Amino acid sequence: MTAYLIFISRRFGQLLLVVFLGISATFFITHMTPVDPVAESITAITNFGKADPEAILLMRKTLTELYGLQGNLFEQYLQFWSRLARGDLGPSLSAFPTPVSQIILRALPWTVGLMISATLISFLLGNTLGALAGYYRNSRLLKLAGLALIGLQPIPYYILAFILLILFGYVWPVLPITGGYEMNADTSFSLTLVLDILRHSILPAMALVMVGAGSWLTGMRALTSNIVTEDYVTFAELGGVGSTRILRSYVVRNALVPQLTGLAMSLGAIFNGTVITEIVFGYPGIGSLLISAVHAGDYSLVLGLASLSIVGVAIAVFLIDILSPLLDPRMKAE
Amino acid sequence: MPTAVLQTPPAPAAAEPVLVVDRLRAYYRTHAFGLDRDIRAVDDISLTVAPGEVYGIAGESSSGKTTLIKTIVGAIRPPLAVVGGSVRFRFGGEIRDIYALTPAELQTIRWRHLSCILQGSMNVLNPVRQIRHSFQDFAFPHMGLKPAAFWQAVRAHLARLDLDPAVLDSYPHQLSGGMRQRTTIALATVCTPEFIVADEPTTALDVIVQRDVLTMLRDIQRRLGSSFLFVTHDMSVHATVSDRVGIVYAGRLVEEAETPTLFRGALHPYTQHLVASLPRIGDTTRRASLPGRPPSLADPPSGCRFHPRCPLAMDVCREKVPALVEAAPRHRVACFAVSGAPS
Amino acid sequence: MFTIVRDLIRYNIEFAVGLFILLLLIAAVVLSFFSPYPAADIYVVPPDLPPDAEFWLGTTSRGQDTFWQLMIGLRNTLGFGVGVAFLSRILSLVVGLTAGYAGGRTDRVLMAINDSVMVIPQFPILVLFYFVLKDDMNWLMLVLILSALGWAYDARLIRSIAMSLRTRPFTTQSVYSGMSMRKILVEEHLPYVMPVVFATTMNNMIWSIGMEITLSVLGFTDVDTPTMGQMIYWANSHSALISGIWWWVAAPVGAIVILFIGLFLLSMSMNEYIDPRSRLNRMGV
Amino acid sequence: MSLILDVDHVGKTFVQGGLLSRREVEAVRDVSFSLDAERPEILSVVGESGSGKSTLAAMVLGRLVPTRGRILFEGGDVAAIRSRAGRRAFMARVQPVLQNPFEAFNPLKRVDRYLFATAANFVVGGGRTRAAIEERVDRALVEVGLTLAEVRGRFPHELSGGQLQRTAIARALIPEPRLLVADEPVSMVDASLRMAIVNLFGALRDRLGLSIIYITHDLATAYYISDRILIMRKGEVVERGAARAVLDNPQHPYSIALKQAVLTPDFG
Repeated sequence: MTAYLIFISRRFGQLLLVVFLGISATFFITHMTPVDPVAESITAITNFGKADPEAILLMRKTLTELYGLQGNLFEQYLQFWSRLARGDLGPSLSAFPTPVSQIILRALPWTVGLMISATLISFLLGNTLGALAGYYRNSRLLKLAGLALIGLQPIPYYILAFILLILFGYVWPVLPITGGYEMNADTSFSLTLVLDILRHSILPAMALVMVGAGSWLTGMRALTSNIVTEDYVTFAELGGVGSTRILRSYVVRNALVPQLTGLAMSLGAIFNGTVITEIVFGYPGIGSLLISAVHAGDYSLVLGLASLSIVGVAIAVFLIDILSPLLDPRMKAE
Repeated sequence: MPTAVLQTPPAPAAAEPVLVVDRLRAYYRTHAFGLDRDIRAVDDISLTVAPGEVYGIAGESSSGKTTLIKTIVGAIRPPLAVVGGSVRFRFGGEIRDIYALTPAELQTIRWRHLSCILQGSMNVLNPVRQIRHSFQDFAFPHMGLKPAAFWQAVRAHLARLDLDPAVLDSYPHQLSGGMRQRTTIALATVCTPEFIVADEPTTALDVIVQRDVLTMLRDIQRRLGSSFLFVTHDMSVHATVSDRVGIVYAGRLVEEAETPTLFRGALHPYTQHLVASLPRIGDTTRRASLPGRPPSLADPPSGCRFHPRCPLAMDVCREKVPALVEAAPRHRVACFAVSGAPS
Repeated sequence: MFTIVRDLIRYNIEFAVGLFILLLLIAAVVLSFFSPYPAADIYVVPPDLPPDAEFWLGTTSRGQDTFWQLMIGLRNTLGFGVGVAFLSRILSLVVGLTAGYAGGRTDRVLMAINDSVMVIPQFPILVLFYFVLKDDMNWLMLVLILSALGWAYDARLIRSIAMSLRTRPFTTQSVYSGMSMRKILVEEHLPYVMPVVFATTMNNMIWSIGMEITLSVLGFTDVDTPTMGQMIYWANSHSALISGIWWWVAAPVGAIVILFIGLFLLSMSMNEYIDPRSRLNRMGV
Repeated sequence: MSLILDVDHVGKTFVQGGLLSRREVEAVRDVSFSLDAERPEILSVVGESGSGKSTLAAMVLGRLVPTRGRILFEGGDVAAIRSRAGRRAFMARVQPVLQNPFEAFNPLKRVDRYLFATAANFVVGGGRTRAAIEERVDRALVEVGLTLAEVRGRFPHELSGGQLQRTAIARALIPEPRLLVADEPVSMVDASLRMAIVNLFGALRDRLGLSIIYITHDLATAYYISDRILIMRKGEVVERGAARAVLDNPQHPYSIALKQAVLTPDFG
C-alpha cells in the first residue's frame, strides 16, 4: 500500500509539473509580447463609442490593477499565481463586471458533459469493435466497419463537423445544427428541455465519436492481435475454453490497462477536438466562449479559459493515471 | 541413482494405440511482399503412442518438434497449415480424427480427453485473473459436476498433488516458476484425460525444481494411466521420463526406440552423437561436436537431411531420402548405413 | 530502397493508393508555380461562376479562379505540414534517443517535460498565441509554435524503442567493440528508429495541417497566405453555402479529405511494413 | 603472487520497484575470490536463477557498481574507472562473451563489422593499416576455428548459433585480453554444437593463457571444463574449491541437493 502511495505522489508531482509548465507558458506568452492588453482593451471599448481622455486614463489605471499588471514581470508572475490559487481570474471585459470565473462556470458543464459522453461512447465503441476485429480476423462485416471508422479517423475535427453541418443543415435538415438548446425554450427543468438538450448534442457528439472511435479501434485491434499470440490465450484455446470467454476474460481484460493509459495520454487531444467541434456547432461551452472572448478582445477571459483548460485536463489525466493500475493485479503491492 | 526410481516398465505394445500419426506434413506457408516460402517443419512423420506410454520427442531448436505437437493437438493457425496425413486419437474406443472434427466437437474433446502442459514460462496462465478462474474456464465445462462438487474435486486433486488449495486464490505472478508449473500440471490432469501433451515442461526451471516437477509428472502419469507425448531438447530429461523416444531432425523422424535401447545402442549417427556428447559429472573424457550447422527448414539438403554433417555419408545419402524402417523389434531408424543402400 | 517501394506498391494496396494521392499532390504543388494569377489578387476573373470548361472548379465571390487558388493553397498547406514535421522530428529524435539510451535521471527529467507537453491542451495555447500576436502571427511563426507542441508523443515512442535497444546484447557487443555512444546511436540504433520516424511523420502532418486548417477557418492566422483553411474562411465569410456557391467550399473540403486519407494510408502501410514480424518474414529468418 | 582479479567482499543491493511495489533485494552478498596471474584457469560460477551469478559477472565487467566491497583488476579498482580512455584500456583487458549468440549481433548489420571495429579501436601501435587489421581479425577467427573468408559480409541469420558464438569469442580475443567473462555462453546453443564452444574455452586457456570466468547453471559442463568452482545460492557463495573435488564430493547441503538433482542419462 505504501508503494501505491509513493506511486500516487509521483503522479501528483507530474500533475504539479504539468500545471506549473502550462500556466507559466500561458503567463509568459501573454506577458512577453509587445502587445499591451490594457491598450488593446481600451481600443476595444472605445471602438463602441467616444470616451474622454480622463475616463481613458482612469480606465487604464483600473484595468492595469484588475489584470495584475503592476510591478515588474516577476512580481506580476507571482501575483498571477496567487490570484489563480484563489480562483480569482479577474472581471470579464465583454461582460463587465461579471467575474471571469462565473462565466466559465456557466460554460463548463456543457463542455464536460459533451466531452465525457462522446469520449465514453467512442472509447466503448472503438474498443469493442477493435477487440472483435482483432479476434475474429476473417469477418467481412467487422473489416468493413473497421475500414469505415479508420477512414474517418484522420479527418480533422473541424472538417468533419463542418461536413456534418452541411449534411444535416442543408441536405437533410432533421437535427438542430447550432446551439445547446432551443433559443426560446423555457429553461426551467423539464423533460422537454432534457430531450431538447440531448437533440442538440447529437451532432457534436456524433462528430467527436466518428473521429475518436477509429483510433481506439486501431489501437485495440493491434493490442488484440498481439495478445492472441500470448501463451495464455493459446493455452486457453487448447483447454477448450469458449471463444467469447477467451475474448472477454483473456483478451479484453489484458488490453484494458494499456488502453486506459492511452486514454489518459490523449485527453489533451480529445479536449482540443471537443472545443473545436463546439465552435462549429455554436455549442455553448468552453470552445465557443474562447472564440467569442478572442473576438471581443476579452483579455482576462481568454487567459482564464486557457489556464482552466490546462488545470482541468491535467487533473483528469491524473485521475485516470492513478486508477488504471488498480485494474492490473500485477501492479498491486503484495 | 534416482533415475531408476522414475522409470516404469514400458507399456505392453499389444494394446490398441491411443494416438496414430500417419504421414503427417505441416508447412509454414508465407507469402509476404512477393516472397513465397514453404517451411517444411513437419515432413512425413508417422508414429503411434500406446495407452499409458510416455513417448518422448527429442530434437534441437527449429527441428520442427514444436510444430509437430502443435499439429498433433490441432492448434494450427496460419501461416502453419497441414498439407497431408492424419492425426487420429482413440478416446473411449472411438476413433477421432483431429482434422475431421468440427470446432465444437474438438472443443468437447479438449481437456476432457486431450490436455496440454506448455513450457513453464510466466505467461501460460492469464496474468490478470486468479488461478481459480482458470480451473473454472478449463475444467468445469468438461466435468459435468455441480459447482460445489466441482470445487471439492479440484481441492481433492490439488491435495493429491501436495498443492495447497490456497493457490486457487493466487494470481500467477505471486507464485514461483516451479509452483506455477505444478499448478499447470494440476490443471492439465484434473479431468483425468487419456492423453497429455507436454512441450518442454521443465525447460525454464532450475535443476532442483526440475527434478521435483518431473517426479510429480511421472507420479501422476502412473496414477492416471494417461499417455504422454513429452517434447524436450534435453536428452537427460528423456532418459528420466520417457518410455520411448523419437529423434526429430530437420522436420523428419530419424530414429525411434525404447529409451534404454536408444541410450545404449543408438543406430543413427545423429542420435549416437547426441548421446555421446552429453557431459556427465564424474566423466572428463573429451566430448566432440558435430561439424556444420543444423539445416534450414526452408531449404533443406537433398536426400538424407543429415548427410552434410554425417561421418558415414555415402553417395546415395545425397540423392535419396532414407525411409524409417524397423531395424530391430520396436526400433526404427532412417539411415542407409544401417538399412543398406537401395539398389 | 527502390525494391522496398516497388514491393509495397505491388503488394500493399493502401500504399499504392496513398502514393498515388501523394503524387497528385506533388503535381498540384508543381502546377501552382504556373498559376496565371498571383495568389493574393482578387477580382481577376468574373465572380461566382460555376465549374465549366474554362474554370474547372468555378470562381469565387472574390473573383478568383478556384482551381488555381486550390493549387496554391495545397502548396502552402503541404509546405506547412512538412515544415512542422521536419522540425518536430528533430526534437523528438534527440529527446527520445537520448532519454532512452542514457536512462536514469536524464530520462526521468526529459520524460517529465515530455509528458507535460503531451497533456497540455494545444488549442487554447494556440488561440492564446493568436490573441497576443494578432497580425504578427504569420506562417513561419505557426510552424515554429506547432513544432514546439508536436514532438512529445513521438519522442515517447522513440524512447521506448531506444530503451529496448539499449538492453539488447548487440549493444553490449558494440560497447565492447570500442564504439562511441554517438556511433552506437547513429549506426546501430537509428536504423531501428527510422521507420517509426517516417510513419509518425505522416501522423504529425495530419495533426499539424488539421490544426492549421482549424485556426485558419476561424481567422486566427495570417489571412493573406492562401491555404486550404484560408479558402474555407473566405468562403464562410462570403456565406458561400447560403448563396449557393457550393464549389467554393466543396473544392477545399474535398481536397483536404483526399489529402488526409492519402497521408493516413501511407502511415498505415508503413506501420505494417515496420511491424517486426512481417519484417523478419521478409528478411528470411 | 600477482593477481589479475581480486574480488574483495563484494555485495550488490537492488531496489526492486514494480509500479506499486518496492523492496530491496540483496543480489550478491559478501563474495570474495581472486584469479592468479601466473596460473590461467577457468573459474565456474554455478547457481540457479536468482543466485546472483549474473550480477557478479556484470560487476566484474564494470557494468554494475558494487554496493559494498571492491573489485580490483590488475590492482586498479574497476568501479573507479571514469574516463573514456580508462574504460577503453579496461575493455582491452577484460572482454565479455554473451549468452544468446543470435541476439549478440545486430540483425540488420554484417557480423564482421564488430570484428573490424574492435581491431581498429583496440589494437594500438603500427598495426592500424587495413591489411594489419584484417590480419589481426583473421588470426582471432583462426583461433576459434573459423576464417575471415567464412565470416566476411555475412549477416547473423546466415550463420549457425555455434558459428555466431565462436565469432563473438573471436571478437573478444582481438584486443588480446587477460580475462573473458562468459555468462551462460552455451545455454542457447544447440546440443550438437555446444561442446565445441566448451572445448574452445579449454583450448584458449591452454594456448593463450587466458583466464575465463564461466557463469553457468549446468554442473556437467562446469565439471567437464573448469579448474575451480564457486557454487552460489541467493547471492552467497556456499561452496568453493577445485571443480572436480567439489562436484565429486560436495559438502554443503545445497551443493549436494544441486548435484543430486542433475539428471543422468545412464542405463545399465
